[in-house]
Amino acid sequence: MTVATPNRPPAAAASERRTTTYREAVREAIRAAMRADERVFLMGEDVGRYGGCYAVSMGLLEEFGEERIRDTPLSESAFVGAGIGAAMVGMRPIVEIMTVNFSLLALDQILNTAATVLHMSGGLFNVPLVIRIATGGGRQLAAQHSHSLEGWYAHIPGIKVLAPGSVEDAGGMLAPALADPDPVLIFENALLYNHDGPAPDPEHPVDIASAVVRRPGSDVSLFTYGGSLHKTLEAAETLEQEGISAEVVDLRVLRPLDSETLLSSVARTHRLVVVDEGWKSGGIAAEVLARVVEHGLYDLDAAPERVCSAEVPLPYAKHMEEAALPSAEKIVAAARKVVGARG
Amino acid sequence: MTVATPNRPPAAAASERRTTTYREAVREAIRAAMRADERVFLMGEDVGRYGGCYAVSMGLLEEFGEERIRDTPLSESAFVGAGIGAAMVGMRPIVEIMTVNFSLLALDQILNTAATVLHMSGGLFNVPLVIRIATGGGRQLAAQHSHSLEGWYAHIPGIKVLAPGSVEDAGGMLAPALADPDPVLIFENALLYNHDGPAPDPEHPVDIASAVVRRPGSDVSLFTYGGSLHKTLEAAETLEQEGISAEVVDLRVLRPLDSETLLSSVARTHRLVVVDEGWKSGGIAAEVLARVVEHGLYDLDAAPERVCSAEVPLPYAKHMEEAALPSAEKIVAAARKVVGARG
Amino acid sequence: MSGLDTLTREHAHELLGDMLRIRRMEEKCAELYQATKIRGFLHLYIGEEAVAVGAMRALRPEDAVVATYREHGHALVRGVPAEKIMAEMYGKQEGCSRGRGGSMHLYDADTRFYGGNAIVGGGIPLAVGMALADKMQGRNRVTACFFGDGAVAEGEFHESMNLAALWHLPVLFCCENNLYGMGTAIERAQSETRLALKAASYRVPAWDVDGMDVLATEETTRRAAEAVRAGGGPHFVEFRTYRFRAHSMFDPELYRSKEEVATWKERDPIELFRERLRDAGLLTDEEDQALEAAAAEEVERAEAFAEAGTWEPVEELERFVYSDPVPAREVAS
Amino acid sequence: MSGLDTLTREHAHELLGDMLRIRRMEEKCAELYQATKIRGFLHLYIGEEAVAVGAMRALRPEDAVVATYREHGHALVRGVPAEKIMAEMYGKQEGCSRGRGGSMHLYDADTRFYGGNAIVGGGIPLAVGMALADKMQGRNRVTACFFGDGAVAEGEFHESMNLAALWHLPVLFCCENNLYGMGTAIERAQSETRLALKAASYRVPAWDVDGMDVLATEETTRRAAEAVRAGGGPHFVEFRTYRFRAHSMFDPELYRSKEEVATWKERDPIELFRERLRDAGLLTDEEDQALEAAAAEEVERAEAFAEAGTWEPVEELERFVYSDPVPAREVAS
Ligand SMILES: Cc1ncc(C[n+]2csc(CCOP(=O)(O)OP(=O)(O)O)c2C)c(N)n1
Ligand SMILES: Cc1ncc(C[n+]2csc(CCOP(=O)(O)OP(=O)(O)O)c2C)c(N)n1
Ligand SMILES: [Mg+2]
Ligand SMILES: [Mg+2]
Repeated sequence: MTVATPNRPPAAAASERRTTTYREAVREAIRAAMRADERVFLMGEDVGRYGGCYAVSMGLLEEFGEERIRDTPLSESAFVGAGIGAAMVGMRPIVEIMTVNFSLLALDQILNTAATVLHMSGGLFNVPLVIRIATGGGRQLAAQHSHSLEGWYAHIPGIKVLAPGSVEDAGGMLAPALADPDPVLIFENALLYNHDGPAPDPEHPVDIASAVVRRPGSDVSLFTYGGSLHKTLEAAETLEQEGISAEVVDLRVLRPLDSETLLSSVARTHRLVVVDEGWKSGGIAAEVLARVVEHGLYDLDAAPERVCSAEVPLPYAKHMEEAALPSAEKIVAAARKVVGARG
Repeated sequence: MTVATPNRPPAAAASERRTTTYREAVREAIRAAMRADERVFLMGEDVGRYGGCYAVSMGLLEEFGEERIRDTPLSESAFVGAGIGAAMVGMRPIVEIMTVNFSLLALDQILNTAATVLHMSGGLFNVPLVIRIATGGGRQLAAQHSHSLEGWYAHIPGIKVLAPGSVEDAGGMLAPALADPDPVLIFENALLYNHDGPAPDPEHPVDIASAVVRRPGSDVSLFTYGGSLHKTLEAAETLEQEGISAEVVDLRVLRPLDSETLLSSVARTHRLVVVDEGWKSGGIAAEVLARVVEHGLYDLDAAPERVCSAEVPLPYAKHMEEAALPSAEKIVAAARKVVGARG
Repeated sequence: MSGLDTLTREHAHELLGDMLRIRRMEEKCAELYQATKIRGFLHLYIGEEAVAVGAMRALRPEDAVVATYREHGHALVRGVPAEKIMAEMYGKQEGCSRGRGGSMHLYDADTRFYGGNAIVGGGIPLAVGMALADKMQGRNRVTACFFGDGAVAEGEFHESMNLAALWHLPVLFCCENNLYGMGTAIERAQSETRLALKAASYRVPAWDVDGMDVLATEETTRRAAEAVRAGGGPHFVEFRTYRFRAHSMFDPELYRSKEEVATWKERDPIELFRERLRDAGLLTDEEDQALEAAAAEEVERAEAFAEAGTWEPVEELERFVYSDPVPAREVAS
Repeated sequence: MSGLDTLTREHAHELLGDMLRIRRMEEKCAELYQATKIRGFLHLYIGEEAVAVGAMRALRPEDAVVATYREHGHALVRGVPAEKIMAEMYGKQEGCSRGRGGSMHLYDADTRFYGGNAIVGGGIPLAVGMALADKMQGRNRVTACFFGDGAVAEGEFHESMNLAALWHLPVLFCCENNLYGMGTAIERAQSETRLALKAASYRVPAWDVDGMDVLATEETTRRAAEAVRAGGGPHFVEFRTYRFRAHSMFDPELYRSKEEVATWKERDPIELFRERLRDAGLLTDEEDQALEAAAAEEVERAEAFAEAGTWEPVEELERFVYSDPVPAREVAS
């Protein structure tokens, strides 16, 4: 069985690298990008004096000053639009939107302009913009601060959508995103900021085109990304003990979706569970199932399952929110089901 | 073979009813609703003096006056939000958004408030609001006036999404939408406004819960809605001549999706093509395929196909726009492919 | 400062008492947050009590209130029972939002309290719509909408001011200017910091008032509300106030100096008013203690009620995504 | 009306000539629309020519222009070749946007013409961002942003004015007030119709000018642009003008009277200027005819070019959704 990996020289074994947190990794990546290229600047609500709502940019104001670590008023549409305009004339802005729910205020600029202007202008003007957005639930922030819309954003042509689930990707995806000539949205699951893991390896920038197999397995494929990656790996451990070998694939890039890696995993395991913190109907998990049935129907030995968030505005009460979100238990149950199903 | 139909007394046969246009049907439905209930009013850009961007509300200002046929400034977020507020305290607003691309400016109000407040308030405050939105391409209006985001909106819990494809539904869906205690979005494909067909039958309001079989068939199921319905029926005719019996199912209600009718059609035909004017990745067609593979995998005798719009901002040039949109030819080709595929 | 001349003893005690009720309840909330009984984001109103207390007295039961995520005080003095507020923060189903909203999403039908809106500026269009409904149905009611200085930068503020003024709607815009939006000082968020000038650009009459003086906030809001009620269209009141605590429980407060905070605390609305009442002979030690005791007792009751509360069954998770077959309760129209 | 004293013959002829170029080109567009050579939405600028003609002269080649869907005139006088504009409206790949944008989405890199934006208000934040980039990179350039009176109601106008003023950015806000947003008169869209007062509420210096007087529009825009260029931060100019034709080709014009239109046509910017030049002896019949002939000739060339143009191969449909492997061209930074 071969493990699909991004085709690039293997990074230094994780073990050899120092560990850091997801938050630190993002901060270091911003710092490195700003030191390397004076066209790069960070703009958003409270990224400066406050240090960032999730403390990601803490300390950067002191190093780079308020021109390049730019606090904005509460004007999502205008400062995202300003990021687009600045990118069109040669800057490399990193715009931070504090929480994915607030990004809806800027969606007109993102879809009608950022994603559109290159094609609509016949190729004249590209938009080398990076937008970082905190996403995800599990912090009891209730229905206006907790959603996972990254899979929904992946519907939009003209943008790329990244969802780093590991510390390495959190730090390693920023440089290639800034090098990309087109708009790239990076969704950081806020629950991950305190996670630690091997730091990104500057020698081997993460590729932002492919999904990656996080754990090889032979009985069932578990596809996931972002905030659900660790729950899924945990589920795979449990399944291991039950004698079920689960392959965990981290989508990482939600647009464009790396169908090849996904289909080849299903071709090996013949069974599939997709785990996604977004709402089920019309989410990224639906697109994954659609591609599998279109291109890999005969590889499937059982009906696939989706483990997504309940289709509700996320409630505040802890037990209710937990009931609404994917969990290792739910993933294990779904995997058992597809493995048990008739082959 | 039984034809799934909404379980209600059969409407008077279409033949017995006068014909009217899609535009007229919507206008008459608004008129009837406003006569029947003084809490109903229409609000949006140029719905009054101008007569509506697509002439839908032409003449209503004269009958109902400017309080109830309310022209608004260009303030999508505020007038949609105002519709929500008015609905929360007893009115029954019909808010018109001129074109789906502009609705993005109001998406914060739609998702973070309209779709959320009932659940978030523990059931205290519902939002009996109807939002009408013109959608769709095919008019050479280019990349900021032509998209089909209705399937994308169907991702949002807390709202209902209707997409009338027939004159009967265009007129017949408004009354039940207004009677619904929760937010209902009605997407009217602007290319259909001039279509004519049998007028709605007041005696038999359209149900807004189920899909409907528009044309029974046995060899392949063609699922579609809205602006693609007629192209799909046309394709079915062509297929008929080739000896392929196609069943055309009109989704009509994109949220909640009527899985039962869809699955039972696939269980009869064992082959499926989904036609949707939205972008393919992550659109409503993906959700349909996902449900079929989850619940009807063993009913499928061939890999299903999606006929959607190319994943591009719609271009102005006629030939380019046509190349980007679904067409009867493309539907026929896809149907041939799935019927020809190994069983 | 507004004068005491016409102030009755009873009225004075109610104002002081209400400020104390908010202060004590929120001090308890902070405590319960440390004890992890309350989770999520918690935004305290401490220091700003004179705004809600004065403003709410100018409103009538039939009026509507739309507030932000920093709304404990507004809910409490508007009449939402402390028990239901505290239970909500615990996430118990006896809470005013069934435990689904938490601190940022308090709702109550009896007092026409429409949240608890956590999208900055997001509640403003709602208020416009409620006022529009009242106008269309010929009801003489005021919709009071509270929002912060930070919200003034959002497009929805601008669009809503214009709509309300254009349509001459009975909206009372209550801008709580505490000089910061999270960590961003108003000078760094607004090119024109005299917010009343914004209102003028929509032809909306504007007032500003010392938000630390409860008599001033009450008097100004009453005049503005009466002007609205009398058919004067929307009015705008800027309350100049200050947040004594961090923005939320996660805020290291790097953006303002201890000195600045200390200076403002010298204008603590509760202490200021207390002193004035004493000097004017309108408050004895016994009366003061009685008010403190009542506030403490209410907080205790609320905490006990929340502790005794129950968890909503998870089977109810999907309930109210859509209305129950019998439509969910609506406020009488 | 601004005086003719300093006006040179050459300058005068250029102004009149440019207005005629727009007028004749758009008359041809209307004709070609009827002939179905041009499709989609077509918004004519006829009646408003003095605005773009005067304003563009105040700009320099290194400046940037952001316009709306009613931008044929702006593109033409900014220097986008008539051929490329007409080919674009035909949907031919020789068009300035390859035939993908059509009338509403004219783009051109050589003249730094950034659209052709058809989301009302949507171009304003872009202009702010371009000006921000210039400021951060120490380039002394002006970004001129054109938008209508209707756009002033959009939240993005408000947010952008505040950002530009707060950050002291070199943006020239050019509001083309033609008294209507589609079918809605400004009195029915704005509670305060003196738009300059809006600018004041952001501390943005504002000017208003008779948009039918090309000397006035040029002079005012030049002063404003120089103030911006001199480091004065954003400035706002309201051009008072009027649209002689329907909003688009689908507009029955139920919302305004023939008389109103007729009255305004008496202030036709072209006829007004022509008369003044004749009276001042700055324009002879021959010169006038020569200008007309040049305009006619340019339109003819443009039409012939468009007719001779070719269709982009459909295989290119998905090209430029993302940049080609070699990044798409960028304007020099
Ligand atoms: C649209 C939106 N953007 C950003 C946030 C994050 N946020 C929450 S409160 C806040 C500051 C708001 O300041 P202000 O309006 O002055 O109210 P205050 O907190 O001072 O009472 C911010 C930026 C949000 N909740 N909504
Ligand atoms: C956000 C948005 N809302 C609505 C429309 C539809 N629309 C196109 S032009 C227009 C009127 C704009 O008026 P104004 O800004 O005054 O420009 P004018 O057409 O008068 O030049 C409207 C409502 C749009 N294109 N974008
Ligand atoms: Mg504040
Ligand atoms: Mg106008």
